[in-house]
This record gives sequence, C-alpha cells and structure tokens, in this order.
Amino acid sequence: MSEVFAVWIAAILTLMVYSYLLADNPLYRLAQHLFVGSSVGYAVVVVVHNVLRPWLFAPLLEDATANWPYFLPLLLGLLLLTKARGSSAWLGNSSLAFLFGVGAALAIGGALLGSFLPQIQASWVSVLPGSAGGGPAAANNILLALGTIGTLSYFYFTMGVRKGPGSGFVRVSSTVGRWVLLITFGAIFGNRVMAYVSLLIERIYFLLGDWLGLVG
Amino acid sequence: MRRIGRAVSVGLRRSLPMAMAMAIGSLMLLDFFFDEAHINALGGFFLESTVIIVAFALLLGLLNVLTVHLRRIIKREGGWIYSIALVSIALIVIIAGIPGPESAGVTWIFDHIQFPLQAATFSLLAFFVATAAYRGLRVRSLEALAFVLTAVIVLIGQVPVGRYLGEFVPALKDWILNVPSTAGVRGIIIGVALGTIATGVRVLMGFDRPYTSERDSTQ
Amino acid sequence: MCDTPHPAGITECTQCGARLLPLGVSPSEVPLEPLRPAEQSTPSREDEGAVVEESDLGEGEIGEDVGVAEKVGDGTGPPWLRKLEATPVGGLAEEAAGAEKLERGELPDWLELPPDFDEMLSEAALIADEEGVAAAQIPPWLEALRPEPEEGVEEPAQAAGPTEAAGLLRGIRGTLGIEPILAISRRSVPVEPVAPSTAAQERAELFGAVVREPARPGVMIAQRRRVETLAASSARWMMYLILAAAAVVPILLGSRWSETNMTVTGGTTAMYEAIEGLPQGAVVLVSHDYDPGVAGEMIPQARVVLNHLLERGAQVISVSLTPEGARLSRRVLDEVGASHGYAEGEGYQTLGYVVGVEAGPRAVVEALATAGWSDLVGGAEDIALIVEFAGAPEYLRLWLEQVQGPYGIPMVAGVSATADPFARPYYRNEASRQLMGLMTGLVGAAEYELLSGEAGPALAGMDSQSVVHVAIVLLILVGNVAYFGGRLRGRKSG
Amino acid sequence: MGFLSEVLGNLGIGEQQALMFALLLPFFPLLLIVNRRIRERGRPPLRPIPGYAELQEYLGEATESGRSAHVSMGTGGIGTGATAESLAALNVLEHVAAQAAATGLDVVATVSDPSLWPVAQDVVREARVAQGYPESNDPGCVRFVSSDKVAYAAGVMDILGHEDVSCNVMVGSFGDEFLLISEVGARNGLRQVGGTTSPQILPFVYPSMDQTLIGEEIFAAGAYLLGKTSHLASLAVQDWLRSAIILTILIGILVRSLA
Repeated sequence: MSEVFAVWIAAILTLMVYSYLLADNPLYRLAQHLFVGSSVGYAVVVVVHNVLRPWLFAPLLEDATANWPYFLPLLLGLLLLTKARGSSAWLGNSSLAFLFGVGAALAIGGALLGSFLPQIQASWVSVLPGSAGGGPAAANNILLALGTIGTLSYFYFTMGVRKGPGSGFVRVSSTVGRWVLLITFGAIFGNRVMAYVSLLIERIYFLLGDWLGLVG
Repeated sequence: MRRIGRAVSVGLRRSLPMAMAMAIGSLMLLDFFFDEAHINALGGFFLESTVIIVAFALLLGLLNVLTVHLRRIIKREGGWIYSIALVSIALIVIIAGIPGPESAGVTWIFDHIQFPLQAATFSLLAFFVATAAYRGLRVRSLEALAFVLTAVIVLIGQVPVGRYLGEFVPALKDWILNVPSTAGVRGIIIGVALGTIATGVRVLMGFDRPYTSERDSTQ
Repeated sequence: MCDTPHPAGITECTQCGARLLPLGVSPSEVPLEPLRPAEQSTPSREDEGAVVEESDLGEGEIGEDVGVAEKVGDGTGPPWLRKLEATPVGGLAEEAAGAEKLERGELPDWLELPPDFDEMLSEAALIADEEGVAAAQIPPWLEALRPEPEEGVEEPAQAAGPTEAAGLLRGIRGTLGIEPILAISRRSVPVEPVAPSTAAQERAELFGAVVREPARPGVMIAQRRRVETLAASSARWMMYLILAAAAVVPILLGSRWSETNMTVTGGTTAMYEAIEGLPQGAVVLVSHDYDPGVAGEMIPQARVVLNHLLERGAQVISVSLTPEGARLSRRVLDEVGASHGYAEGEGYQTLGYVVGVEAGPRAVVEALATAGWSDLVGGAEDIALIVEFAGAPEYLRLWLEQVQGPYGIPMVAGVSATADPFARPYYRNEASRQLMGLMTGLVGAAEYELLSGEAGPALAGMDSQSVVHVAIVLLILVGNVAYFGGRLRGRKSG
Repeated sequence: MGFLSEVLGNLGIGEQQALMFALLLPFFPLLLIVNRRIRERGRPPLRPIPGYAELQEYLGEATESGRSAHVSMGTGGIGTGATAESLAALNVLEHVAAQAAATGLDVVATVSDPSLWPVAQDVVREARVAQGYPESNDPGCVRFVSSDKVAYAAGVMDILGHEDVSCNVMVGSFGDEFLLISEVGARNGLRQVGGTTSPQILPFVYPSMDQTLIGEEIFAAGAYLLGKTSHLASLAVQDWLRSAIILTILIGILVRSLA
C-alpha cells in the first residue's frame, strides 16, 4: 500500500515538473519549491551527520587535549557565522582567508597535476609516419597538434592585438583555433543531447513501468 | 589607546587574514610537491578543516534561505505560498534527520520526493535541447556549417541507427571525437589551467584579497 | 607581498603594487563610463577607445566593429553619438534603420503629437543604428551561432541580429520607438544634490547623468515581459510532442532492433578487458560519483559493471563522493549482490559518502593505507583497479588528480555522455595512460551489456534513444529549411 | 642529471613534481615584473571581448527600465578546486554591485556553494557602503539557493521567471544546470551574458546567451571590468606562458617524431 502511494507521489511530482513544458504554472512552482526546500534540508542533515559530527565534534568530545588542533576549524567556523550580520562580518575574514588559501593551493595543484602537465605531455605526438605508426596516424597527429595549438592561441589576450613580430602567427593560428573550437562544440553538443535523452528515457520507464505498469 | 585599538582592528581585519591565506596556501601547495609525512599530515588537516568550515557556511546558507522566505511569508510578497512549502519541507527534512540521514523519514522523502523531482527537472533538458537545436543550429555561415554538421554526425553516429546507415558514420563520429574534438578540449583545458594557476598565484601573492572586507564601520 | 608601511590615503603599495584599499570598490576606481555625463565621459572612454584602436592596426578581420570604434577617440560629441557617426558598413544597421523609418507613416495620430517628434524619431533610428553597431561587435562566427527568434514568437527587440528588423518584430519596434520619448522628457529634470554628503551627491550626479544621457538601446527593451503568442507556444508544444512521442513509442512497442545493430567502441572494449583480466579476489575500488540528475545513464552502467566484477570474483569496495551517489549505489549494489548470493561485506562493501572536495579521494586512499578500513587492503598498492563512475567531469578530475596521478593505480571510468569530451583526452593520453578504459553514457552501458552477454535496461532503451536522435536531427533540418525559406522570402519581398 | 634527480628524490620530489614546479615557478617573478612594467609603461592593449563590453550596456538597460539584474555565481565554491572560477564570478559581481550601488539598480546574486555566500555578501555590502549606504546586509540581495546543483537551477529558474529581472549574468563554475537556467532566461527574453570553463557546457552557452565568455575568458573579468593592474599583468603573464607552452609542444613533437 505505502509502496503504491509512494510511486503515485513520485509520479505526480514528475508530471508537475513536466507541466512546465506547457506553460509556467502554479503546480510547477510548487514542485520546484518543494524540491529546493527538501534539498536544502537534506544537505544540512548530511553535513551535520557526515561532516560536523564525525570530523569535529567526535574528536573534540572524545579527547579534547589530544585533538586540540580541531579547535582551529571550530573557531574559524564559529567566526564565519558572524558573517550573518553586516556589522560584525569582519570577524569572519580569517575564516574566508583560510578557505581562499586552501582553495588557491588546490586550484593550482589540481590544474598543474591534473590538467596542465598530462595534457601537455599528451600533446607530444609523433608526426612522422615512421614513428607514429603509419600515415593516417601521423596525419591525425598533425591535426591534433595543429588543433591544440590553434585553440590555445585563440585565447591570446594581449598578444597579436598590436602589429608585432608574432601577430601574424597569432592571427592565422587563432583562425584555425576558431574552427577547431566550433567542431569541438558540435561534437559536444551531440554528446550532451545523448545524455539528456537517456535521462528522459529513465523517467519514461518510471512513468510507464513503475507507475502505470505498461512495460516490464 | 584608541590607536592601539585601531591597529588591532586593522590587524584582525586585514593583516591576519592576509598572512593566513598566504601561509596556509603555500603550505598546502608544498603538500603537492613534497611527499613528506609531516607536510602530508598538515595538508590533510587543512583539507579536513576546510570541509568543516564549509559545513558551518552551510548553516549560514540555511539561515539565509529561512530569512529570505520567512520575510516573504510575513510580508505576503509574491509567491509567499510557495515559500511556505519550501520552508516547511526543509524543516520537516531537518527534523526527520535528527537521528541521521539514514533515518526512515529522510530516506522516504529523498526517494519519493527529492529524487523524482531532481530527475524530472534534469530531464527537462531533453526538451530544451530539442528547441535549442531547432532554433540554434542554423547554417548561417561556413563556420556554422562545421558546427551543425559535426553535431549531426555525432548525434547519429552515437546510436545504433548510425551503423545502419553505414560503417563510416560511427567511424567518422569516433574520428571527430578522437581527433578534432580532443584537440579542442585539450586546448581549452590547458588554457583554463593557465588562467586557474594565474588566479591562484595572485591569491597566494596577496594581490587578490577577496576575504578582506576591511572597511572600518566605526569611522 | 612586501611589508612597506604606508600613510593613509595611499591606495596601492609603492613597493609591490598591492592594493591597500578594501575590495569594495570606491567610486573612483570603478570604470562607470556609460553612467557619467556625456561630456565628461570622453577621457574615461579613452582606455577603451585606445584598446580598440590598437587592435585595429593588426586585425583586419574584425573589420566592422573596429571601423566603428576607430572613430571613438577623435569626435567631439558623446561617445555613443560618435559611434553612430561611423555607422557600420554592413547593411544590418541600415536595414534596421530603414525599418524604423518605414514605420513612421504608420504611427497613429496621437503618437505624433509631441512637437519635437521628428527629432525623437531620428533618435530612435539612431538607436536602431546603434543596435546595429552592437550587433557588429560580436565576432561574426559567434553571431552565426545565435539562434533566431522562433517564427511567430514576439521577441523583444534585441540588439541581437540583422534578421530581427524583419517580420513580426518590425511592428514591435515601431511601437517601442515611442518609449524613448518618455525617457527624453525626463531630460529637463534638474539634478539637485539630494543630500549634503559627497557620496550621495555623487550618486545624484550619476543618476542625473543616466537620465540625461540620450536614449540608449536600453529603453527599447524597457518593456513588459514577453508574452508568447499562441502560435509560438503551439510551435514549441509541437516540438515537445514530437520528442516525447519519439521517446515513448519505441518503449511501448518494446522494440529490440538495436541489439542486432550495435557497434562496440574501443573504450568500452578496453574497459571490459581490463576487468576481464583481473585475477580472482582482486581488490577493486568503485566510486559512484553521480546524483539523480544523471542516474539515467549511470545506474545502468554501474549495474552491468558491478555484475561483471562480482562475476569475476573481485572484492568490491564502494565509495561515493556525493551523498546521493551513496544512496543510489547502495540500491544497485544490494540488488546486484543479491543476484550473486552475496550479502553486504562478503563480495562487496560500501564505505558510503566521502565529502566530495579534494580531501575526498585522497582521504579514502590514505585511510585505506593507514587505518585499514578493510582487512583486504594494507595500502594503496593493494588496489588492483579503480572503477570510477563520474556523472560530472569534476569527480573524474578529482580521482585522476588526487589518486590516479600520485599513486599510479590503474583506473577505468564510466562517464556520463556529458563528461565524455572531458574524459576522452585522458583516455587518449598515450603518454601516461591515465584511463585504461572509458565507457560513455547509456550507449556505453548497452555496449557493455552486449559484451557481457546480459541484456538489460540500457539495451532496451537504445531504440528510444535512436529514434529521439533522429527526431532531433529532423528538427535541425526543419529549422534550417525554415531559415532558408524565410531568407528567400525576405529577399523576394525586400 | 642523475645526481639532481637523486637529491630531489631524497627530498621526496619525484620527476613529475619537479616538472610541475618548473611550470609553476615562472608565474611568481613574471607576475611581479609585468605588474611593475604595466604600472610604469601603461596598460597593454587587450583583445576586445564583446561579452564584457556588452555587460555594461545591459546593466544600463536594466537600470533604465527599473528592473533588476541577476548574477549567478555558479555551482563552485571556495576552498575547492573551483576557487579560481568562483573568484572570476566575484570579480564580475564586484563590478555589477558597484554599478548597481551607484545607480540604484537592484541586484540579486545567487550562490549554490555555501562557502561563496559570505564572500559575495561582503562584496555587495562593500560596494553599497562605498556609495554611502548604511552598513547592513540585505538578505534578499545575495541568496543561497541550494547546494544541490539541480535544485539550485530550479531556484534560479523561479527567480528569473517571477522576479522582475531584465539582465542575467552567469559566470563561474557550471555544469548542466547552466542550460536549465539560461533556457528559462532566453524564454523570458532576458539580456544574458555568461560563460564558464567546462568545455562540455560551452556549446550550449551560445544558443541561449546574448554574449558569451569562452573558457579562460572568464578569468579576465578583473582586467576587463575592473581594470586591476595585477589582473592585467596576469593576462600578460598567461600569454607569455602560452607562447612557452606552444613552443614546448612543438619541441616535444619534434623530439617524439625523431626518436
């Protein structure tokens, strides 16, 4: 009984969302507000039980003297709460500074280790048929290299703007980059459509199968 | 006396945060380069602290959500009825979640309210994409032709229909994804990494200090 | 940063150039060009003008916009006017202006009452010109990608493209052209300092400048929200209906056409072989990093791969960087585990949700190494394979950057189609072979189902997927036919 | 060479790490040098980015029409790998908030990651205080919607559809939610400027946005909108290193081909 009831609730909510396709309407708005509300509540529950309790309160309550470093995040967290009021907001500056410091380092480290280095190394490909493993592979590698360099130079901000030694290169190369970017975007477009359609199919299976029982 | 107070206040508002961001950022960065037990432990601790501080920020966020919507309800602003729905379900989830996120109430709400709403909202994209494809993919120039053609080839080449049309369709799709698309994405990724590193370096050097709201309200 | 002491009032450090002022912008620092009185705006425009001018020297291809901006520096009038002096060569703006002028005769009498109406109209025409300018500033290749207003939709007059001067919009613009009158009449309002404080005065001056500034295109869109006509709505409903039918009908018919007509891509095969090649009892770390939004693709993937892993007798440790992923994967795990006769803890175990910031993946592996969450694993080196299910690219990036890179553990990934273009370079990367195998989206899951010989929901959904893709391609074709048809018609009538 | 790697190895630095270090180090001195050079010799010319130029116009239009502007700061936060994107969003917000405070335009900024909320709040408050407003937080001005990305999109869709918004600015770290929000904006006829770094979102930025910022262009916000010297310097440094990378790629290809 309750299972049937639950499926009905889920199905009705799904249809309420789809009603937006006809026009923006109160049922749709109600569904979306419920969604936002429950997601906020859920996030709070998860954070309190999966982060604050095991990571902060448990170590401090168990043995505060041994786990004294955890007073630092506790202090910074409490200071951050002062940001709720404008007049005392400056108290929380240190907490934000902490986040920015860590964030900057993570951004740099992540970009270097995860994108920069591997991608540059990956672009070192052979363009001679002998070492690339055949003519077609070499041709592909040449395109790959040209495309990468072209895309990179499309983004020049200060170079190639004024006439100078490199401006001819930048102009030609960024034109190549523009074409490569467009082809890339076309390919990604196709991919994304596939993703969205898969989600739609999943929902259709839910509506037709779990709810109406039309398909197994 | 007043001057001392001011110095302390400026210190708390500006110097301390700045020193903190620079010092912690640098230490954290060292963790990426040195595989040494103490540095690793420190880096790990900083990461944990970050997660904890962000958790406090979420409480701040909750406060903001409640303030905005309660104010709307009290002032009977447009859409206040929906705000009631929002606030009440948020509170219901939080109360139901007092025993923990695995409690029956939270699980039920998640499975039967939040999950279907999320999936349904997301799948609206399939419809949005259809209208965007109709409106947006028009051959208005040679370059646009490249965009449209690639999109069509990948669309068709990805699904079994493509093979039915001929072996060359999926092969062409694979070639597009493996050669030009890889090159383009690689170019974007390297460029974005450059920008990311430059931004991070500016923070570490103290050029950018978004964390110092240092205006003295007492003046 | 240096520690040079500075007297009050210095805004930037003399040694290192660091800002000493709060980030909250003080008015003098913010370039508020368009809001200043026109006369004063000449110097403030200089930077911008200079920039464009310099670009003119080297760039022949931006032709139009440079040609326009070129003149900004040397005229005497307000910048917007000077822009207009150099009305672009392209016919777009002229066309718009032409449309504007045509409408003049059609205006109802009451609209022609103001004595200086001609002036206003010419201003309105100028505005249209300026819109042309704005349009020309967009690089042509970007412009080419911009969508057109749907036929039958009353779009607001946007500074978007040439075609908007034609069709239904003409009518709209004609009526809206009057709106500048409202704005211009405000010109005579004297600007008085409303408060003694300098800040307030400054604000008042800025406001005055805004009011005084002759009608800018902004006035054109100061209008009601667009109300869609029934025709436009029904065109949209038609598209939605086609899409929905394309998705629903194959499912209702239960067609199985795809099973026999499917190719398997190299990435999926490589992933299958990586798992097939695992020794009995190998420890595999599976991360479920997705949310319900991409569950449609990821759950079929997770189901078929987990099934294969348990079949190979691997020891599966499951984690998740999203709380939703933990919950969603638990269902799949329990289901797949039960089908192999396992209970939690026998062939698989879940560590649940690990916070999805950078700390996450590292914490998992480091905890495995130190605390030993599991009897199976002494350290990172005991993990034979990482299987990552990434609904969004950032999760894949986390694992690659924080675990695969530093620890060098072999890794395969199932990603959503959205994340695929991001993931592909890592799979293609022959230098460091970051990903051993890669499967993409629902199709990837279907391929895997085909490889492992167990038809499941992914294969069943393939026909729907195919038909919807064909439907979208048809929509693109129809859109282009409508576009070229409209252009042909426009050429005949124009 | 062998000796060097041994020393580094003893310090716990692998080959990969040393390479990373070599790539990172030039940023610091170059940034200082170029920063000083710009202060002495003036600004370098910048390639025109229409998105930033038009943003100004759109804000003016919003002001004149008496409607408000919405700034979406993405679904990334600070203290994560998306910190750089969030900083770009903060730069854009700083510009919009300053304009708004000067002209009385209403701004609604929305964040998805709670860590971004206090920073955005500070930026808006500072901009208002600079214009002589009392120092206080307006809770409706910077809003935390939801940390769930799809729920965030749902909340923003509601704001765009039902509050009197005329201009929608979206800069930051975005996933698929970008399209959900921007489509609703386009349907409501809003002026939209936006951009993000993820390659897989970019193809959909075009059809629904009036002006786009591609990839790393969002990091240039501080230079184009606020004219900060250090940001201009950082663009110049990026360009220098970009050239160096192109050179590195070419050399690597040469070596690989001949090997």
